[in-house]
Amino acid sequence: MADLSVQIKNLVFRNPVTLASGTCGFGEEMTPFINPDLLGGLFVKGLTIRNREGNPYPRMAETASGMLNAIGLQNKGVDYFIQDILPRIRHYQTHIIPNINGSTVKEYIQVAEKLADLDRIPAIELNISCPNVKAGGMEFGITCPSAFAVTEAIRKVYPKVLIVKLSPNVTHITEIAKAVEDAGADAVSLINTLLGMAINADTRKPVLSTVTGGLSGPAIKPVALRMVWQVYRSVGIPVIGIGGIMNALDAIEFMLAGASVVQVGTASFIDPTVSLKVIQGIEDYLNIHHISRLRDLTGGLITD
Amino acid sequence: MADLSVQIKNLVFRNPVTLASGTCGFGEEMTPFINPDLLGGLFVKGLTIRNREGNPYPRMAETASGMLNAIGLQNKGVDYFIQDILPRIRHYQTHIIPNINGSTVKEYIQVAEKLADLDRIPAIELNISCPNVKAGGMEFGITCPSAFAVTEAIRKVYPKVLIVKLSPNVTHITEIAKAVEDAGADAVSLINTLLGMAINADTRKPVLSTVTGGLSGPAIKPVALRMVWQVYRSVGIPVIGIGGIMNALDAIEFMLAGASVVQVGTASFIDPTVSLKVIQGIEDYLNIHHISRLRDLTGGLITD
Amino acid sequence: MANKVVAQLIVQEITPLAADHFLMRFHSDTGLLPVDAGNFAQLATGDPPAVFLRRPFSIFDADTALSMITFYIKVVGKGTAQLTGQKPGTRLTGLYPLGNSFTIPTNARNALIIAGGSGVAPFLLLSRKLKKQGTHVTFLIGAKNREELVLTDVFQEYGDVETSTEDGSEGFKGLVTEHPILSRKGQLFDQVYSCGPVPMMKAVSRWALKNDIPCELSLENTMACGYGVCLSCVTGTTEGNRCVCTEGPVFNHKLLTWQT
Amino acid sequence: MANKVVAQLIVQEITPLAADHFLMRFHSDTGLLPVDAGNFAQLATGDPPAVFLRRPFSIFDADTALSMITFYIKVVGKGTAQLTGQKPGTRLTGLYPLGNSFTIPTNARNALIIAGGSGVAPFLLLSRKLKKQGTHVTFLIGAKNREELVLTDVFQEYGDVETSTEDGSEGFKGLVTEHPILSRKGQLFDQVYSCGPVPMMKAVSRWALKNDIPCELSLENTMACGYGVCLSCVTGTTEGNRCVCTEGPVFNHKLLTWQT
Ligand SMILES: Cc1cc2nc3c(=O)[nH]c(=O)nc-3n(C[C@H](O)[C@H](O)[C@H](O)COP(=O)(O)OP(=O)(O)OC[C@H]3O[C@@H](n4cnc5c(N)ncnc54)[C@H](O)[C@@H]3O)c2cc1C
Ligand SMILES: Cc1cc2nc3c(=O)[nH]c(=O)nc-3n(C[C@H](O)[C@H](O)[C@H](O)COP(=O)(O)OP(=O)(O)OC[C@H]3O[C@@H](n4cnc5c(N)ncnc54)[C@H](O)[C@@H]3O)c2cc1C
Ligand SMILES: Cc1cc2nc3c(=O)[nH]c(=O)nc-3n(C[C@H](O)[C@H](O)[C@H](O)COP(=O)(O)O)c2cc1C
Ligand SMILES: Cc1cc2nc3c(=O)[nH]c(=O)nc-3n(C[C@H](O)[C@H](O)[C@H](O)COP(=O)(O)O)c2cc1C
Ligand code: FES
Ligand code: FES
Repeated sequence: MADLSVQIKNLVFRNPVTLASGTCGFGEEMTPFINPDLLGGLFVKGLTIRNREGNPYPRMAETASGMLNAIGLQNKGVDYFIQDILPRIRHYQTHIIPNINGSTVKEYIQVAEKLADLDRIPAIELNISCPNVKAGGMEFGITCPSAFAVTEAIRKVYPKVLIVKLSPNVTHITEIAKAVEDAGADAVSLINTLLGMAINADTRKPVLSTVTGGLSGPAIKPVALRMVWQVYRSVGIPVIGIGGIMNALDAIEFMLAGASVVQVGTASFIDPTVSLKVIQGIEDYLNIHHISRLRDLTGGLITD
Repeated sequence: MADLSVQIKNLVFRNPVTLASGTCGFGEEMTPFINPDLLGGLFVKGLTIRNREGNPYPRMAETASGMLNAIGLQNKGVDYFIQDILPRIRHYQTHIIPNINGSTVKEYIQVAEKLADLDRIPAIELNISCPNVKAGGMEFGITCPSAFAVTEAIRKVYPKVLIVKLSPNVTHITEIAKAVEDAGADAVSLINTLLGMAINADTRKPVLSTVTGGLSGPAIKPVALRMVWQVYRSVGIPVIGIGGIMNALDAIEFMLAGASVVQVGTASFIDPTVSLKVIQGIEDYLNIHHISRLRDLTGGLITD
Repeated sequence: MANKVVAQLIVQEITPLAADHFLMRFHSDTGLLPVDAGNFAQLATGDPPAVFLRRPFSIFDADTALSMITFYIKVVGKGTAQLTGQKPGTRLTGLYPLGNSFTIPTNARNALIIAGGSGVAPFLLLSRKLKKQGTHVTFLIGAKNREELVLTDVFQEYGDVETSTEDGSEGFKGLVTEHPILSRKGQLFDQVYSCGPVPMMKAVSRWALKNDIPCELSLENTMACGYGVCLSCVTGTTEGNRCVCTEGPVFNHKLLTWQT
Repeated sequence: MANKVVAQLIVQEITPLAADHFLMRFHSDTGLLPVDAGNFAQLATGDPPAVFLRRPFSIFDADTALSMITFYIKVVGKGTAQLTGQKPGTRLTGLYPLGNSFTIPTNARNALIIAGGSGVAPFLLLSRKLKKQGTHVTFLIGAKNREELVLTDVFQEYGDVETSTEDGSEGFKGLVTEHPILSRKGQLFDQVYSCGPVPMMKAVSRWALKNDIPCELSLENTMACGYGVCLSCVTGTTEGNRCVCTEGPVFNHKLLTWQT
């Protein structure tokens, strides 16, 4: 049987298929449908230092082959996660990776510090790309100095695997990636959502309460693939590929473009079991193509 | 009957529905299907100073609700357009607006100068956003100084209506828009294609000969709407909305977001008569909503 | 957590009730999970679907023994148009059973169910339960006109049916919430349930508050996932934002802050 | 320019020829435009389509009097799978007639048609014309195996049919371009036509060059529009890039630089 394991720094994933933050809750919501132990990892819902109610309803707009969301990081705060949620999910035989957020560098640090010593948390994903919050969020991720600064600050307080999640809403994604690499990130994950908007022509109003929101789903896959490929060739750290993955071939494409690990996001809304199908499909692909180790595919795009 | 006319500077369009550059040839290719006289205008295929063969095949990749192209501005040069094509299309009772391109500011100037005195050409669209050429193209459109410089240079030699077409592949679209407004543009058109990529998992090769290409179609509409809305609120000149318009409601959405004129692009590939349906649908919308002048809709998004 | 599945559902019969109103019965060849009154399903509208996301519909009727499940669907857009245009034999997938269910006080003697538009959908399963435990049910069903006043015959088997139409073509002329039954017999009801347009449910809630009658509302917020992971579907409650898909769709009206 | 339309086509009959090979006949209730041998259509594969763009298919047969048009379709992906899965009665749209057509030298006495895989599609209309003017036609049809060697009976009505299969299950064993007919009778043909995989057509072109026989190839480049506006479908020619959808799909082989 083909070897599906992949590695980021010292962290081994049994397979490269993980669930994207904000699209799998804390894993519990998935258990009526799938066994989370079969996944490479769970990037759980974005956490902040304090409880956040998120943005007012409506927060979602369907688009062609995609959707906009403006959740605004609704969560009960990192302490609630540690005290109430983690005990319920800590037995999952998969990596639980929190996605951390803040409106100031200080808030990011506070969240990271609280997660640093937890034995079941081997890594964090630093989200500097949320387009749906007024303060912080994407602002950190769209200039090199701010991306560098927040990554460096977290690096100082967080010794385990540090993944930085990049915003696609920038002119030069590779420069941001290099900045966070220089600041000590162990990996980059991309892409977060593209900033978009939906209008109801009949009411003449924006569909979202926040007017703009983040676009996800297959619509953005071509942009995501391009950015993964560009970043893979510009940095020395592993890349986690995200954006519109709906099936195994999509995941393979991201790996060929340079991803070591992939995250399945919006696809789970339509089929909560899709991540397991992606794993199975990757296995089938490897068998058909006589590839014994999946990780050999990473960056294997043939260009001449 | 509702008044569908819209205006950019001194140029009156009988209706706001035009065809996007690179998606309607020189209008002639459309005539087996539609009467171009019924359109608001024709943005004809991108011109350069000399003949260009464009990029090697394959130049197109289908994606979810969209497509990537890497045509690379194939055209026979501006002189051929003036001598061979224009005489054949000059009788169309609609505005013929060439889309001009160059690898250097000098080339842009040369093309603009040749078009400046032609009586049937009331405007040009300065394309500083083509992602599919090695030199020039998008490079001009992704920084404020270069966008300013090329626009200013053309403004000096081109007295008629000057429309500048913006690239969406930037962090701050409003800053680029303001730069070209400051440099003397009479209008901005947006968006050109998003830079993307497609991979064939079976062959492990990029689908496009150029690896990356420009994403168009309904997939990009949310991003386009957002940018039109942002730019409309930042500049004083009219905005031309482009990106994934497939039907009349899409066009109305762009107008609510701030567009005075819209361009239909990729949709024509699937239905070459779609632009006429958009015009009819806009008329129906105005009647249903008891709006007598279409131009009153521009920027009419209700936010509170 | 309770089991939920991505079920294969085979279209068995589509019964038009009025223009744009349909009952759609599906059969499952792998068996049905038990469902509760108030539960809903997230259906794919076709293969390929005309819309990106699934569409939520209350479970109108279900027979686990016969592996049949029925939805009442009103066509309002692309997804419902595609779904109701399917042919018998077509296989679609559906996530179910989703959401919570109505509470049924065992001591309730007189229940009032107020439904507007497609809001009747969740109430067949509920009234069957109510009838079984001996609660008397009064239905107050409102619609635009006589044509759109559907399924009243079905509900008649479970209690008294009062109707209203906006154009007066049947029953009381006016909004369902202005129906005289509400002023005449208000004090007789000891439980109210409602589903329909938000303004209607707000009026029902005010009426129930005033008359101090326990009231449950079934909300229809737009949804992406339907099982609690995307947080799209929230409604404001006195305890903060709550997901309509997992903590609802049924809410005690006192909990809602009606931000939507 | 010649008229082209977005036609309403009603699926009339789908005839399976082999696994994944179908003849698909459509009827038009608004009349058909005249079509020429070599023309193609851009078909929607369903409503809603499973793929974003239309799909190009050669016109296999057409009867303007009866308003019928037939395509030969091989399933290779999502679009062809959806299209061939449609039911009779389904309405689809198609842009047609698109592209140029084969030239038919009036003095041609012996024509050779070499087709591989789904490359037989454009040749029924052509051979009908050739037969009519008295040109003798030899068909050389290659496929993977006997199963996939379809429609040979249809072509037999218009000339001699020679076959080859890669696995030798019928006719000559090997590639179609290695068929002995090409070495035996090369000098007898005064016109060659070919359609099929690019490597096959390259070999045909080399053979025709060597034997100095006029040769036309029908290309199948991927297309977005199909009517000349997108410039996706170009092939390199001695006169620069040319659109396969308007200046082709049929090209004199000497014009091609075979960059694709
Ligand atoms: C828990 C739940 C149970 C439901 N049960 C039923 C049922 O049993 N029968 C039934 O017919 N419908 C029911 N609905 C509503 C149904 O889901 C929508 O009508 C359907 O999703 C519309 O899909 P569409 O593609 O046809 O319309 P779209 O094209 O998506 O929308 C058409 C129009 O309706 C509006 N719209 C769509 N969905 C909603 C919504 N949820 N709230 C407010 N406006 C909306 C849109 O803004 C648009 O203007 C239920 C909804 C929920 C959340
Ligand atoms: C002018 C013309 C005439 C044609 N006539 C016929 C015909 O009569 N009968 C017939 O069966 N087919 C014909 N084809 C080919 C047919 O258009 C494709 O097989 C079809 O578009 C595939 O669609 P799909 O969605 O099923 O496959 P996709 O899912 O789009 O593709 C499946 C696989 O096939 C490859 N592929 C798809 N299209 C092409 C192509 N054009 N060239 C090379 N590789 C491709 C893809 O890269 C992919 O690997 C013709 C093509 C052209 C351009
Ligand atoms: C409803 C929703 C909520 C999301 N919440 C978060 C979040 O809390 N933190 C984060 O980093 N990304 C969040 N994302 C972004 C996803 O993790 C992912 O980057 C994006 O959706 C693109 O992947 P996809 O196309 O596969 O969904 C969210 C996305 C969606 C759709
Ligand atoms: C095949 C193709 C060729 C294009 N060529 C040009 C071009 O020459 N000049 C230009 O400014 N834009 C060009 N564009 C971009 C379109 O004009 C338009 O900005 C873009 O496609 C988005 O609109 P749409 O989604 O409606 O297609 C091209 C787009 C396509 C799909
Ligand atoms: S619809 Fe996703 S959480 Fe309710
Ligand atoms: S397919 Fe568009 S030009 Fe040929």
